[in-house]
Amino acid sequence: MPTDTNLPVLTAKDFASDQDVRWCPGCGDYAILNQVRKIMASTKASRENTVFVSGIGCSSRFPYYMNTYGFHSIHGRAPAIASGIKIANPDLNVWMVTGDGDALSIGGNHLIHVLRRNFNLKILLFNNRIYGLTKGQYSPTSEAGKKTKSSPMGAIELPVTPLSIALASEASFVARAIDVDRNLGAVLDRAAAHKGSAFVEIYQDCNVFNHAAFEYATDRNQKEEHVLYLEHGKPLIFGKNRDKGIMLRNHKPEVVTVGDTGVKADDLVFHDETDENLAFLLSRMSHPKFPEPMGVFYRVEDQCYEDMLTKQVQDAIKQRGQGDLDTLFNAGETYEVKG
Amino acid sequence: MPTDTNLPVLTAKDFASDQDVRWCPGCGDYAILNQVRKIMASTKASRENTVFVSGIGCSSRFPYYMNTYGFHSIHGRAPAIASGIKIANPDLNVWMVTGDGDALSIGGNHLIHVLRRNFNLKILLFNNRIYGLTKGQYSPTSEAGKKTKSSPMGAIELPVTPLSIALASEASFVARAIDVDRNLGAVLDRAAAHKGSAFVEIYQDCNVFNHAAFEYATDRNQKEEHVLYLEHGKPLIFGKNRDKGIMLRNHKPEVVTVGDTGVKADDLVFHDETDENLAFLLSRMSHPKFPEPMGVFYRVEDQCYEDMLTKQVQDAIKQRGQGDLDTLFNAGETYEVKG
Amino acid sequence: MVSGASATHTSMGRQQKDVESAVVRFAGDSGDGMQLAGTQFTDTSAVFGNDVATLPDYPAEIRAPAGTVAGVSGFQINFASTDIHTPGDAVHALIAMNPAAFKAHIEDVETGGLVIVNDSEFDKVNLRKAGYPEGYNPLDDEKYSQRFRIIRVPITRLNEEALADSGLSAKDIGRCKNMFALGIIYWLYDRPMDVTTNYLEDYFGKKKKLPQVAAANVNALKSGHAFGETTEMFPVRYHIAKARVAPGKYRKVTGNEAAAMGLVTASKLAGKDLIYCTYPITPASEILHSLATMRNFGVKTFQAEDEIAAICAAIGASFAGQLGVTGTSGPGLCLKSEALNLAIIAELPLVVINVQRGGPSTGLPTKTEQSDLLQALFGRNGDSPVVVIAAQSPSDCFDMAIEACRIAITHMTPVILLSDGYLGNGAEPWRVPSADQFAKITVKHPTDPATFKAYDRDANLARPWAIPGTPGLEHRIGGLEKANGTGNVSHDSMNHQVMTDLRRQKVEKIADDIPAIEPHGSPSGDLLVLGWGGTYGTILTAVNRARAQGKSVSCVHLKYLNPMPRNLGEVLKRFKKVLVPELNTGQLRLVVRGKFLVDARGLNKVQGKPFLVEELQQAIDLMLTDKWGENESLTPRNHQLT
Amino acid sequence: MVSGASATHTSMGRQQKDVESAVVRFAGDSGDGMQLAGTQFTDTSAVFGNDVATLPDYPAEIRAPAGTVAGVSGFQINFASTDIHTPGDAVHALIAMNPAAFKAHIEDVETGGLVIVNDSEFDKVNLRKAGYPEGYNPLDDEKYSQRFRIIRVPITRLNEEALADSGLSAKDIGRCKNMFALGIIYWLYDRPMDVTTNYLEDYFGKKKKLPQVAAANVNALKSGHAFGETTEMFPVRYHIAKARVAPGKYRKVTGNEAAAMGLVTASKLAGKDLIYCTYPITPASEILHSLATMRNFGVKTFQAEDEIAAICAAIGASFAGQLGVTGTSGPGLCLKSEALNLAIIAELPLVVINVQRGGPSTGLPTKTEQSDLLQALFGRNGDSPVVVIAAQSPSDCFDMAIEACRIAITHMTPVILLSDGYLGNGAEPWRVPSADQFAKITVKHPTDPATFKAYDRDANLARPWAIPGTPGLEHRIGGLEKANGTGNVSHDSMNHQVMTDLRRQKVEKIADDIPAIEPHGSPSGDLLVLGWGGTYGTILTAVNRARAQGKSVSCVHLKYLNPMPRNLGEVLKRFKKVLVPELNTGQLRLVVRGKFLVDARGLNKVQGKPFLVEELQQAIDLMLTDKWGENESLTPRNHQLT
Ligand SMILES: Cc1ncc(C[n+]2csc(CCOP(=O)(O)OP(=O)(O)O)c2C)c(N)n1
Ligand SMILES: Cc1ncc(C[n+]2csc(CCOP(=O)(O)OP(=O)(O)O)c2C)c(N)n1
Ligand code: SF4
Ligand code: SF4
Ligand SMILES: [Mg+2]
Ligand SMILES: [Mg+2]
Repeated sequence: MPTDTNLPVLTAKDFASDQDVRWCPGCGDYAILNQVRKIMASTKASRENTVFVSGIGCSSRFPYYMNTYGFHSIHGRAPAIASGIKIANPDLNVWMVTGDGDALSIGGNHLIHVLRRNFNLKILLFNNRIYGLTKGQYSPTSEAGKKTKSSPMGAIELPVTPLSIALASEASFVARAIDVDRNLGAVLDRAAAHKGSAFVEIYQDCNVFNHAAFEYATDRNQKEEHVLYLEHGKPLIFGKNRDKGIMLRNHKPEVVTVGDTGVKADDLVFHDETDENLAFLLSRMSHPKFPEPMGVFYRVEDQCYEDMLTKQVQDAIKQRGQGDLDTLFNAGETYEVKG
Repeated sequence: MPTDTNLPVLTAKDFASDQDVRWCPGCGDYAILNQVRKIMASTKASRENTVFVSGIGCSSRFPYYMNTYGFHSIHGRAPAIASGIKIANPDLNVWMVTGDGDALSIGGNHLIHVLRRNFNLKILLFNNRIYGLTKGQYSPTSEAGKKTKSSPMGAIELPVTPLSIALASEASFVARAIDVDRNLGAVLDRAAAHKGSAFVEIYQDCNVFNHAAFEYATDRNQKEEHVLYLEHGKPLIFGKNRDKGIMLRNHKPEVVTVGDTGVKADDLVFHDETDENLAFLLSRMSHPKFPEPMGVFYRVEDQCYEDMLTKQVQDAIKQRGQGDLDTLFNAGETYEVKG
Repeated sequence: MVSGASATHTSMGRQQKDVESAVVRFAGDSGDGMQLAGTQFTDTSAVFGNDVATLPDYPAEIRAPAGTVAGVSGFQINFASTDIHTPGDAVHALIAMNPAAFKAHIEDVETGGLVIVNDSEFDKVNLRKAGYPEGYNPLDDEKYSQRFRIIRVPITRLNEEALADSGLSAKDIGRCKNMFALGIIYWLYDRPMDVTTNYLEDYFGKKKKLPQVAAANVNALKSGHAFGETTEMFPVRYHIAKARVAPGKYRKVTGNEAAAMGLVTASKLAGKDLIYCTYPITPASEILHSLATMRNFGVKTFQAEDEIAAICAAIGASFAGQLGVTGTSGPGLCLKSEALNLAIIAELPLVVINVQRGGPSTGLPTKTEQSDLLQALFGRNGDSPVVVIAAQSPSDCFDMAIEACRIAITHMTPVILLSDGYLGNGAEPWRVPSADQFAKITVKHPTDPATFKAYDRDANLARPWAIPGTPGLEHRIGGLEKANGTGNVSHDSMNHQVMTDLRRQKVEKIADDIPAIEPHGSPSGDLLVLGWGGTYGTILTAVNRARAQGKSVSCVHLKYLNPMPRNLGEVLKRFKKVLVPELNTGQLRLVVRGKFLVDARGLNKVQGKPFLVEELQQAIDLMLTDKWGENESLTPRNHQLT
Repeated sequence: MVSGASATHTSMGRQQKDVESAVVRFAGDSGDGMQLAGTQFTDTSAVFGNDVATLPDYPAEIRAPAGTVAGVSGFQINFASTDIHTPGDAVHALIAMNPAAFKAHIEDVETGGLVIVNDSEFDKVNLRKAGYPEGYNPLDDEKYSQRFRIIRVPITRLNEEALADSGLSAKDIGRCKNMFALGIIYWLYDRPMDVTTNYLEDYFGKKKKLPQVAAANVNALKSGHAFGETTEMFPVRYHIAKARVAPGKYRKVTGNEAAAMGLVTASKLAGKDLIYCTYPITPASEILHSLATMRNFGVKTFQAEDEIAAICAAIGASFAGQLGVTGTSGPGLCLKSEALNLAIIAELPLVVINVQRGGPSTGLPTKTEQSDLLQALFGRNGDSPVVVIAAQSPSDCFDMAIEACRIAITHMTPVILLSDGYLGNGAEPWRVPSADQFAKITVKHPTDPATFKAYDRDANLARPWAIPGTPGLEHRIGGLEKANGTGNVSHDSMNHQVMTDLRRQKVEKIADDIPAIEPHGSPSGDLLVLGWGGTYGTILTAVNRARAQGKSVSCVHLKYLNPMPRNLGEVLKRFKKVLVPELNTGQLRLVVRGKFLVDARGLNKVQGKPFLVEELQQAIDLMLTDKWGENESLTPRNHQLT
């Protein structure tokens, strides 16, 4: 991402726009906004070279609150807008903010394609498992059976797992964090550092229409039992006393107790950020049966669409020379008509 | 699927409509059409209760050639049309035919959602890795670097793997076959028997715009080395001499030689159709690095959307009685105005 | 505004004024429960026997920051002893729960109007949040105190005192202050309190199982009432007699509730399951919410992944033989356009409800507008005739929903029903019908293979609705041009001409199946006001007033926009001038001019609000007095047409 | 049709006729290479110095079954020594390579016209495939032999004999028979063969590295020519002199090629990279194919996952400061409508090319039509004014593509450029311009934070194009209504009115930046024929012929549909009557009537084909002689207007 060291170092505050923030009191979006502003500062992003793009939803109001360039587009289409921006100017530092409805309901297809194209683009999906802006209908990540305004007898769809979709879409960086969790900053930091499409799901509390949806993962009395922090090369251990772990029995994951009473740490699965199959397996582990992994599931270095496209332009110029209009006009079968 | 045994048994020919088939000479679609007609007969499908739905594309012309009800809809939207049909009449035997562009480019989002909703619906994706009807642009399944009319310098996207997407979309049945391959019939048979969304990718040769894209998997001299037929509970063995297999070394797949010189069959991975993580791993194995698995990757029994919805209607009636309009009109705060 | 103030008598040292109607507006923070206070006042007045019309007005954000102008939520009620058709222009009594509410609404209060402010909230902090300059308090500003009767009541404090020993938390006590305010207004307009007390006990007591909260709210309400009674602050008290509305059983409905009930009714009349496929969008979502609770009517709601999937599922449902309906708002209609064309060429019954909002693009999602008419008529590739009808009042959404289904089924065509945010969210009293008063919708499904042709035509030029499951009628339809008769794919030149003509004629022929129009007022005259949709009440009121003043004005309100009533052209010719008021920049106007070559002029407003009666009266006068000039259209801008 | 047959002299026992123009049509199976034969004949004639106009006509299916009528592919050329504007009505010489081709095209041949059939293919099997009754051969039917000069040539066999020792497979030899047929025609119309022989050697010899195939094709061509020369079958030979067209360098272009070159040219004139984002669709895909080969011009093509992503990417590209363009056809335009509205409210430059095809829905993908005009003008929610312009000939697509970009950039607005299948695939000679003859497109990007306001206005009412990367101009835009000036989100009522007006006025003001219209013919008179788009050539030809007969007819062809030229209304008033011919059911007609209240009548045709000159002449005569009657519109049906 482009930075200019001559510029005065910016603080998180410098990334706050002059618009007053309009989310409900207690909305998880506030915490994320603060973290992102911090990351902008800590990664020395420059305001003028940074663009925040979003779709429609409470979460998608995000760009208005960043003192950078911003585009609050239409529902579900942010990935396409962001793609156009990167194609037109690959140097820009583009962040996309979306919701579970915006990204996975109306926008699901664009998400797949922006990921497989691997634009150098940071994607933050605020997952509150509800349609917030439209006042509380169930979303593609709402639990089966969830009762909402639009599903008074309970939703009858299986929810999708954003991370599984991202992995199947060939994403080059896949991670998860929680709005109020300590490691959100670290995950965003990793995402910012990744060159390519970085997909980050963020559990976000919709205080008004889906309050406490993630209590199991945020409530200090139980979270340690329900959340597993991933560390590359380290065994999958969790629990307040770090005495629980994940093991594979004929390639199926299982929760086991570690320590003298149980199995050894070495028998556990060791996290490997480069293993897409492991990443998928981890993405399938969900509460209450399993602890839910947080952190970086998967990452791989790969070329970015915008760079390859620019390279084709350069190669074409190398091979055929700077395009000349007259040559173009005169190409093909031409003939003279004499006066 | 509804069948009526009093009816005279139908033959494949009985499922041919009066329209002459209009695909290019040598198109793989012909072989699939024949197999599907056979399956209709062998599964005792009834013409009047069967509906073929498609989007737009060469493949999507399919319904015109079946003597059943049919809907050749618009590009990418067949899953939604089919969903509406199943909701309106759960008893119908609905098959959807789509192409790699129709299903994964414009229609990708509908595919995800129709699968996660698990309608009792058979989905056949004819993957010829090209846009046929529009005369040869690259598609979401075209190999990276592929040169086509729209990518003269080579496509710069990573292709998506239809089966990975289907698995991430919570599909309850995921399989693959080849237009001219012997096991297409068997796979279609399994799909027909499955209650729920059955997703079948069919490698299909576009004789005109992408000829021989699947030669490695169809050419009798090499296919045995490049294709691995999946059998539930059996080890993953392939090769003309059945001397090659797939083993996992710290949960990464590897091609190994079996038999006295190599490892034992017991050390190989045994196929388990109920293991979604194994299915995903298999879906990632691709030519030339790996043999490409054919057959049923994954299946699970689960409730169908249309049944659950119908059940909600029945429950509502049980709980609140058959809806009565007058009660409805008089609900809420009413008041008399005297004359 | 209060109209027809008549007898004024004095009771216990207080003046009591009988008035014909009054307009009251509750305004406060989104959190202050103004919508509840407003609906309670409406219910009470309706049950009391007044005619009522309401206009809720809430911010776009889920919850804008407390205390800011953006966060202000308002609710206006017009209630009367005569019958009324609009929520009223100028406000007679404004209840402002904080400075922001005062700022946002004060300009709508009539001169001499009553402004009851919650004095407790007019402190430094709130004044700043409302964006007033440091040290300034509008309540001390003569500019206002001279124009209005401002009454400062420390509602927050009084409410706290009243509920001191309610056992509730300070927060919950604060939540009751809307009831305290409502109590004052109940006293001021001499309303009974039972409707509200019953509601509070039902909702909080029984439903939410919070008897304490119920008690506290009732207590707050009564305290407010007592306060009005005892304090000397209110020299005058108003009384609005029962209205002389047609006797019978009534209830309040919003347009969206009415539409939902209309759809269910139509499905029963046709003996079909209602399959409502949609994707949530403001202001149409409530139709989904209502229908989702009606499973026991055989209603199946399908919340699709987007608008395209929604309409496609509805099309699939119709193909499979049930009643496929989809609902949305403007941006969603854009997305449905391609599939709508599929339904047009497939000639399947389909109803598309479009609850219009401010555009273009995301625009003003919570504000009303009528600017999707041209999109509804023409927003598809190719020549793609579709039926377009529009509801003219909240309760009319019920009738028009039935009508949409009837036309779609009898004529095998998609029908777009236009509603708007004002109709959808606005409420009005509805004379409760009885289920048996509606005519059945006859559905024909062919079964005879010998005579079946998929694109055969009946007297309406409708093709047969042959449904999967019928032996021998297996056929294929799709988006490619169809061969006349068989419905097979055809690329034949002449066939395309024939089918294009047939599609057009089929829709035009529906004009034989809809009522001719009769101008309200006189059959002919100087000026015809031609309207459509949600402006009905305002136009009617303005025309009635003009006629009362002896002006030669009549009006026609179009419920059928394509096809239009057969006699419209002829009726237009009977008037010297035509005025087309629309909450857009002139969409019906263009079509009427183009179709009938009449020099129709437009009154056009896109301000997220309905017309004021006053604005229409001005327009009528300008047209009649030839002061209108050459302008093809004029727009009301603060009480002036420019 | 041949026109102006003049001197007839005899050379070596053969008649040689000098004619002004002739219409030739090649027809055969999709596999028979008729498109190649046609383009070769066109190139040869153009290079020879004739004016040419062509009309390719191929089946929708990739390859319909060989031998069937559905599989017939045709290519028509009109070539002349005068300048011509249409591919011609009636066919002078038809080359039918099989029975299906004969069946599909025979009715278009003028009486006395030449029909050269490939006799070898008229066997039982092919006759059946063509759908002729058993035992019937149309060549033996007097019905035809009396009307036409049918010449039976066993082309397949003669070709085989000629290439017997070419060393090619039977299949490959068969592939050469189109060249044999072409050879005959070259002889018949006295054309040089070098253009084609060069092409064959280049393409097969050099490019495909198949010298044998090249040689065989050349051989077939020459054998065909020799056959014409030697056999007695052709009593007459025709000669068409060079045309008196403006001297200079020419080439053939299709509308889609021209559009692609126009876009690249515009991007260079503006100093911007062209970012062309699209999703393949017939008949627009060739624009993508051409541009994809122009990477060395800095062109970036983006094949998106669908039309919505395509337009959104183009919008993103414009926001980021480059030239964002998207292209599609009707169904795709439906899908783009929501995002187009975003560009309208965001006020960003954007060009949308819509190559129209037969609708509604998937309709007739490979046939031409003009039926997306109303969608382009009105197909979005809310009041959403957009610029709409249209190309009138294949080469005009070049100019109008530049014009679209110029307007989009100078006025900060989306522009829809309408083309159609006939223009996109049709070819015409194009006088090769020189790059330096075009005016630069000035682009302004603000840089001064002190004075910057995102929704400020310049003299054009255009807002500043501030692009990411500019320090201090950081701002946010989006689809919600913008506050005038700052561009922040605003829900203010009056602001919405102001912004709606500004968006409309901005587009209306563009009328100051486009040329006024001048009728072709006389400034006033009895009849004005008002057209737009691809019907230009036909209308012009018909009007010229009518005027030649002394009729008081003129025509105006609109290239700007929104805004329209300032003086259009005034020009319309100068004529007693107005006729609007359109390949739709009357879309421009409705708008013109609505805007100008003129009683315009329509000639409307939706038969997947352009108008015939003859059809327009009939319409003109009916209008002039008052035989037209009250009909608002008439349609040509087999040589009759009804
Ligand atoms: C085309 C279109 N369809 C529907 C809507 C209505 N809408 C706005 S946001 C939204 C969903 C919001 O949910 P999510 O993406 O999860 O964001 P959240 O509000 O929960 O942060 C919907 C359905 C719209 N604005 N545009
Ligand atoms: C809305 C819309 N966009 C684009 C098209 C053009 N189109 C038709 S089929 C197709 C892709 C076909 O590819 P695929 O789905 O793989 O089917 P195939 O022809 O290869 O069997 C496209 C782009 C269309 N018909 N409609
Ligand atoms: S509705 Fe939910 S997500 Fe939206 S702002 Fe309020 S709390 Fe946040
Ligand atoms: S283009 Fe390809 S896919 Fe389409 S019909 Fe021909 S061979 Fe089959
Ligand atoms: Mg959400
Ligand atoms: Mg394909």
